[in-house]
Amino acid sequence: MQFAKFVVTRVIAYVLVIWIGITVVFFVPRFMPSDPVESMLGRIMTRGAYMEAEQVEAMRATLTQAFGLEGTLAEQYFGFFHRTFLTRDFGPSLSLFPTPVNEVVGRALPWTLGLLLSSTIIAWILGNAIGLLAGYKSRWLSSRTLEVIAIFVYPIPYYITALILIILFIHINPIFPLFFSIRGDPPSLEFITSVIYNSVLPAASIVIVGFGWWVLSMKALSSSISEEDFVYFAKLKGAGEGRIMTAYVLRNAILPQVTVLALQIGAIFNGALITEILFGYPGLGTITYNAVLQADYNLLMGTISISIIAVASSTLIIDLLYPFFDPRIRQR
Amino acid sequence: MRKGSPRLTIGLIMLAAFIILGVILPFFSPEDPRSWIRHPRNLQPSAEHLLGTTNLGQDTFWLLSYATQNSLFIGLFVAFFATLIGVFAGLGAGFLGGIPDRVITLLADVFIVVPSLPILILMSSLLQGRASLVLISIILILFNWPWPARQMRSIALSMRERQFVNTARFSGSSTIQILAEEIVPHIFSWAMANFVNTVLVAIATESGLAVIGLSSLEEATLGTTIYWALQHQALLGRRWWWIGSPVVAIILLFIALFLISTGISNLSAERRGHGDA
Amino acid sequence: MSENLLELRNVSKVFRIGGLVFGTRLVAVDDVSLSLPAAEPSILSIVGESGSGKTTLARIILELEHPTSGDVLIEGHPLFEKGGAGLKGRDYYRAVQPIFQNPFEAFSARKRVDKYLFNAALRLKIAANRKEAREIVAEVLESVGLDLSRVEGKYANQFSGGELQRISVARSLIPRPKLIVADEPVSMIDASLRMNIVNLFLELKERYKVSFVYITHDLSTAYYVSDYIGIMYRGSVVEYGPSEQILTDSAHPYTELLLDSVPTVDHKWERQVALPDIEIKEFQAQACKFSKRCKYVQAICENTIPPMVRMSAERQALCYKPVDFEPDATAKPAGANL
Amino acid sequence: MAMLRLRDLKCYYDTPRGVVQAVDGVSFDIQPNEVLGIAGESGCGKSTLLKALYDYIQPPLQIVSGTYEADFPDGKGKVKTIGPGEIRQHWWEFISYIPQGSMSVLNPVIRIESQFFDAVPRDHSLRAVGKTAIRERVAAYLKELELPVEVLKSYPHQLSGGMKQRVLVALGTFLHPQIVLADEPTTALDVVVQKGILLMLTELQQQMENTLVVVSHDMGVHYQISDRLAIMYAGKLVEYGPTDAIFNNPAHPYTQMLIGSLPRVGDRTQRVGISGRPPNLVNPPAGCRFAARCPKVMDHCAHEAPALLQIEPEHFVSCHLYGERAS
Amino acid sequence: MIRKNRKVLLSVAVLLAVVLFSTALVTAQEMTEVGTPRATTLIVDQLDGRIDNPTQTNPYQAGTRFNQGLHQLAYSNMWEINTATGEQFPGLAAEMPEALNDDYTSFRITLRDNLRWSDGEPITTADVAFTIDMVLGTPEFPYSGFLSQVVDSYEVVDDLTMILNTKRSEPRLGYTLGVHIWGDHFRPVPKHIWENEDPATFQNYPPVVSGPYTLADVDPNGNWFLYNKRADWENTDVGQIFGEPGPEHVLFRFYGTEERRIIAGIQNQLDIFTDISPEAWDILRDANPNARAWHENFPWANFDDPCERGIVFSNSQEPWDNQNVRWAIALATDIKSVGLATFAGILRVSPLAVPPVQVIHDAFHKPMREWMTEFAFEDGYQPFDPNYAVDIAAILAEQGVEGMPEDEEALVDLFGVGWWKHDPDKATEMLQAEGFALENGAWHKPDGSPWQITINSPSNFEVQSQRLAFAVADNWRAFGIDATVQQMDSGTFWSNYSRGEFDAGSYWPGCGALPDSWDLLDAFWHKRHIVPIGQPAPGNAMRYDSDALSGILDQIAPLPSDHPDTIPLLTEFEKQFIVERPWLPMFGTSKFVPVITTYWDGLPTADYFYEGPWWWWSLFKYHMPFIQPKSDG
Repeated sequence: MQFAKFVVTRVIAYVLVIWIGITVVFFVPRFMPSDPVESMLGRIMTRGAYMEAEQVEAMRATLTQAFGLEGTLAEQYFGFFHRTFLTRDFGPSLSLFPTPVNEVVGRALPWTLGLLLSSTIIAWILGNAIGLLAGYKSRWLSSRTLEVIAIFVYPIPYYITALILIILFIHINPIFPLFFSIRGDPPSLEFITSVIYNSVLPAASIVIVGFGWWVLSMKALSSSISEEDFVYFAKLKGAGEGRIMTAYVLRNAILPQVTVLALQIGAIFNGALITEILFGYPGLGTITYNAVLQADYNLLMGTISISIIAVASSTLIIDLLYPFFDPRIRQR
Repeated sequence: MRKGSPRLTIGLIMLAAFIILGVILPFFSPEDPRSWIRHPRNLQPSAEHLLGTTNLGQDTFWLLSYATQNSLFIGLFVAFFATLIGVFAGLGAGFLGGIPDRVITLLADVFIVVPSLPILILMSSLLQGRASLVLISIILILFNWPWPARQMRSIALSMRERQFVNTARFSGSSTIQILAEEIVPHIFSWAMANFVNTVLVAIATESGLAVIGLSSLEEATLGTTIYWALQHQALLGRRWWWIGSPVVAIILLFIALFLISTGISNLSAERRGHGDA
Repeated sequence: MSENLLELRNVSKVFRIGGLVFGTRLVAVDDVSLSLPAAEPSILSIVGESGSGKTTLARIILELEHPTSGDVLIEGHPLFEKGGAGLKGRDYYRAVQPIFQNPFEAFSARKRVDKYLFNAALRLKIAANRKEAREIVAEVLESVGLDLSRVEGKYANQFSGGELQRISVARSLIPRPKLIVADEPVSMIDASLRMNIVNLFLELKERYKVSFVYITHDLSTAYYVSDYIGIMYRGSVVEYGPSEQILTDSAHPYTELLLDSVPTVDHKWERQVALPDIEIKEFQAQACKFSKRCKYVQAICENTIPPMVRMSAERQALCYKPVDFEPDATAKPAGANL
Repeated sequence: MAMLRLRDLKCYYDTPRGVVQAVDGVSFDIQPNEVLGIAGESGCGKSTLLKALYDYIQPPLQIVSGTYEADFPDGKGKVKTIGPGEIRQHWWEFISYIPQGSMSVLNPVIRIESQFFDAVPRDHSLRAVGKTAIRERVAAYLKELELPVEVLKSYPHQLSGGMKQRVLVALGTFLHPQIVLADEPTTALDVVVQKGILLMLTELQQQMENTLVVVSHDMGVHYQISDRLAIMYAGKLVEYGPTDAIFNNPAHPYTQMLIGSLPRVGDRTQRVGISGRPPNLVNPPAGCRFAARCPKVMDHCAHEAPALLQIEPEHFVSCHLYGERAS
Repeated sequence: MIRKNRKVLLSVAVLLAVVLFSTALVTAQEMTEVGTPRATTLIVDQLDGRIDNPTQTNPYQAGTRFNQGLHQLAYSNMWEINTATGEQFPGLAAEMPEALNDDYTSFRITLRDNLRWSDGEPITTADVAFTIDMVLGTPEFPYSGFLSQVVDSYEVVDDLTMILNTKRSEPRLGYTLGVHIWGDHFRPVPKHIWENEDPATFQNYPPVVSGPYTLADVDPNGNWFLYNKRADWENTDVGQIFGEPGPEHVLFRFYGTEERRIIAGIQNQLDIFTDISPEAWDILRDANPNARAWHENFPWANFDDPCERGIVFSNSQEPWDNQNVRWAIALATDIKSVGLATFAGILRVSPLAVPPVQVIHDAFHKPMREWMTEFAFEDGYQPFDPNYAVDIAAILAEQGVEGMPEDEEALVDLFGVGWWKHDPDKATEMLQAEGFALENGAWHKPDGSPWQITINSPSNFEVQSQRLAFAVADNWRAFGIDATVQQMDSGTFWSNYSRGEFDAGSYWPGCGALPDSWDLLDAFWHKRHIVPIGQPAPGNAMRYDSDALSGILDQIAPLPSDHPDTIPLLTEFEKQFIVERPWLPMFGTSKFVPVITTYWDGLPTADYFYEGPWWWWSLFKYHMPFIQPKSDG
């Protein structure tokens, strides 16, 4: 009963968030001073191709038309929404014309999602596990040590970790590949191992920084839950330490962590973006960055819309899954 | 729990060092450390140049001091306004309810869900590279107020039900007086912790933006210092004092702020009486 | 002006629980009409188990909750009438004051307790200046057996529950209210100390001519202090009248059950258990809400909602038993009071 | 022969503010097949005493001195004497615990059923027969207690406070322990529910012929169910004896005041509560700990601690009033 | 506990496995990651970074990228350039275009015999004609507009000969339809493939090409592009002119940020670099003994990049419309400190409107040195400082730089003919004469407002211009002008330029690879291109309106490159340019384009100069026959 209402309001909020987000994203670049046509012309001309004035004009007209930047802003806006949600087509990329944005984004999205998903889950599990130990077994030397490590690791910005990893494992001790190259075709073992091999460092830089937060928050949660009456009573019941830690402390402490995970997705995505740029990882981050540098409206719209939809959707999914973790919401 | 105060003390001492470095020392700087080729390039640290010089002939120590100033400015500016706006928006949403609540909550959700970095990249570009520190800060405020707002809203909702608010009301206190005397003392330490955390986030985001070359690169911030060092291959060139000093400064600053943040929340937990059996 | 200090007119409060689609209505307070005469200061106890709606009723009287229908009148001034000339703001706070269940909740942990007392004196314009306020505060504290010098400058956690509750009582006395609504004021306090607070009510009633609405689930203290008792069950006042009569000659089977359950030290219990069923069903029943547990139950109780039966000028009960299960004898509708 | 013997037991908490002498030299015996009530206001050490009885001594709580032993039938017809550290090996089958605050002692996110399993000791014979068998046994037991079997599949939030407390009673008696400790089992419950649960407890006690120890601050509850009553004040046992004897002839001024303050329906005579507050247990007064609040206080009460004296058969009191008389 | 320890053990084991596995990969590295033998694969740095549309190889679509090897190896052009000699030569064409009339509107074009497409079909004039028709008939192509301005009609004579009629006089048709810098957009495509496709949407992957290499494989993520040598290399222009290309495979690869490229070089995973910073070169040089820059010793860099760098003024706006202000600011600039800050002094100065690349330096800079030294203002002040080369060499020597030549001639060859004096006093005098005022160390404009200059600079896509902007701003601030640098992404940077919406900027309107750079000078400076500020300019974005300069350009326009008057007239242009000072060229661009010689011989250097080191130009394919696998000895 409650759940139906919860789902409905959550989905409405989801749609509104995406709509507002995408609207903002549509208008911001339209007010950008850089003009994709000029950008393209500039690129052609700096390469030294000489053109007469009329020739430049002719080329400019051709480009404007080809990029579909005609019509009023409102027409472009409605056209964009129509395309995005009815035909799910973001049009051609401007800087990669006529390659469709869908193709470019489609190629990058799995990489970003994969990186984000795996590193987020690893960081979350690792951080919560250590945090649980640190909170429940706060007298142990090992759990205290891990907590201190987390405190020092937590504030290190993503890019610094990324750079340190590059220096350590690519330069000084070249264990991981310098060159992002994937071998084999998608289902093969070769493909999978090469994806893992190539993704270890970017993922590690996100995990290293990400898990610190989970350690600290989980530690706080589990140490306060350890003081709850039901944990005390579980001890009186003679339940084993492992059982108390998992079924009593963890099961309760994990709930807020799930909620926070949903909220943090956006922030983790930001980190992944910088990591991608630094590691030359073929995800949305680098594409977005290139699109901004080349004033590629369509591609920008594509990557950012997809980012917003992806982040909002993962948030929605976590929120909708939440009741399965928490019986109090499920059954009320 | 008792470790709360040493944490806070260490954090405050560290922060004080940064404030001396970033707020007081720049006034004594013998030069504008941003200008190039003032000194021989790539000197090792010495009595004259405490942290050596950069490949651009700048004194790294004074550069660091300027950078700390700007980074602290960004952090404090963003944290102050984000916390302020967040607290008021959240309290407003929680106490007013109805339409204002829905609007504020929705806006907060939008800014939490929409990934900020693409928008920041876009805005930096929108501002024609004229992304001054103030403008970057304003954008950061935009993306950082929803966190305190969300939290404040739920605090406000629970506060609304707290009996001592009713006691105050029946003692003739007006809404403003209730806000000031009953609510604010309860959220103060929380808001402080949030403030400190936001300082951290703001500095990190600005420097992240700087590292990919999208901040205000003529200004010296910890991030742009790293950017220039990277551009000049200080990393592979092992000019550690150049690349290292801003990185170490960021980490230490973060640890200082983190210690203060957790110290404050521990301390307030202790004050609330969670300290005893 | 008005002969009733407090009057509840057909007060109902409906909460929605659950969602938009499948949500249910919960009638927390179901058409309650009561009155407390103004002539003499008196203590009215509202007795019921948890979920009976007694706290909601108290919150409505305190304007902390808006009734779904009906109105509350203080000395004839309606509180909730739209656009009416009811008691508002300071006038209301001067007339009605609360005492809450948990004294540690009633005072902020981050504010000195005496501030509340001084604020009440100054902000409700009882005292013109700080000096006067000091006198007033000292007096009310003295009247609850405390000394201002021992209270001043301290925070809530520096007092015991009993002491703090007495400060809470003292605070409510500052504006010299006509009515104090005390919501379970002793339930958080050790049994051995409860009597101190309860006795205080009796004393203050005389000394300050103040009336009390005393919300409790404890029949024994209710009987000890009250002039009138209302018994609530699942949102309805099932029996109402002078406390003596109600407890010595209860009309409603539920009152009987309550009385029987008090762990007295007079006689030992008979071994019988009658525990309540799932609550929601009873709230929604189109029948006597107590019929499932009533040992006198008859067919009529299970298919009609019983009316309010008046046994005497001051006594009424929501039950067919006093009229021998004759629906015809109950022509007089509920709620038409004096 | 008493089945549980306490001799001069001292249990202190070691806290940053000092050592809290929560249970300070308590001696008494608990007999088989009876209901023992422990009364006293909050902070008098009755919950700590219960912890000690349950052999749940964890830092910062520690047994400072005294002895505590119990007779444990080992199942082969022999009786073994066990003490602290051994009693906990036989939780739930020998001694069980019904906690106070049923609202918060159940884990909100797992089913009642699983919480039942956790209380079956790992070496208990039931474990060997498997979960399904345990589940059936539990269901059968609930039926016996006239509780709906569905509660096993429920989560705590789906049950009313009374139902939760009844589940806890079922949990505490499921393995038919020799001793059942109930810590304020009915606080925060309504009178009707309270009565139901108390009657359920005593009925079970009579069926199983074991010993039920009930801690409560409500003398009315003790009057209704206990056979024997221990009155505690500030970590000390001040009076101990058969319930009827105590109610008929309360010896200690504190007991007298506790009983005297009880309101009775139908009696509106003035009742006086006990004023003042109990002493700080970090630094308790040297003499009688009740001296500061005692209406019959004498000069030497303040610096001379009274001993526990027998004033009538099985009725003990710790008060100088009687010390003098006896001497 | 045990269970937990087991988990720890397991994760350690997994980690170890990953480490071992990856070390194994690294050590087993006699193959490249793309599966070709390392010894026969030339690995080239990918200039444009990652290519997000790797399979879009249709050469006429707007978003197609070329610098990942496509035009370097796969597409041949009609006419190419030799940057060593400064001459054009025929590529696909057999001869340079032969003008059939005096108006230069009709030309005979002949193709080399025995050229074949990579699928074995012969390349004929039918393909060229088809390409012209196809481009003209596809208005979606940006190049379509350009070509339609050029081609009037054509006539196919036979398989190897055709007549091309142009719409207007084209004395430099080799420039128009061939390469004179970087590459050219006119790339003939195979008719037999394209005639069945819609050219506007045709992906053209994998492309059938005319060049000596075929595109064999691409990374779907655009990180690498593998090219294989054609078995029939004899049927390509490269094969016919220079013989068999050396490398079996050429791999264009994107490594990411500069530090990763350097690490790649250190690990011998990259043979040819495009453009790195001098600091990066220092590191590479120290870490890999086989690393070789253009010069074996100082200054290492190649100075022959075809565009020089400097500061551009928005000349139609005050105060830049004042010639004396422009001169004053030149004299306020300390070129040595700018050079040191920009690229540690590893730069060749240029006071002229054409870059100091070797052939142009010989044709203009050095011959004009004496004239410049003598050049004086009306008041007799001589602004030129011919001693720059000697002075900067002394400074560098003081900083410990070794291996510099001793004599002045060689130093001038290296560091340039000289630049304008750093004379703040003269600058102050000139500005004050124009009504500017120096108050409290800060300059104010004649209207009393503080003089603020904003210098637009590329963000990080052009390092030298970026650093130059900062260095100049620093210099001007020291002089008392409130100068700031505004970094911009390329889109913003160029559209601001084109719209004239800038104050000053680190742009580069001074390009040329051949002595005859009329076409570029005309585009940059002829007044007929001027449009109002706010509108995108087709040329002359500085909006510099000079009758004198435009007049000289008009005189050169009808003359072909080899006409005897061309060079003297261009020299005349340069002199007038110095007088008017419309922009402030400073340095030829230094390119650090090192190579790693671990696997290869014959990579071009200053000592082995058969072509410039422009791996991202279409002329790269002509390097191939010179580059050979290192012999085992």
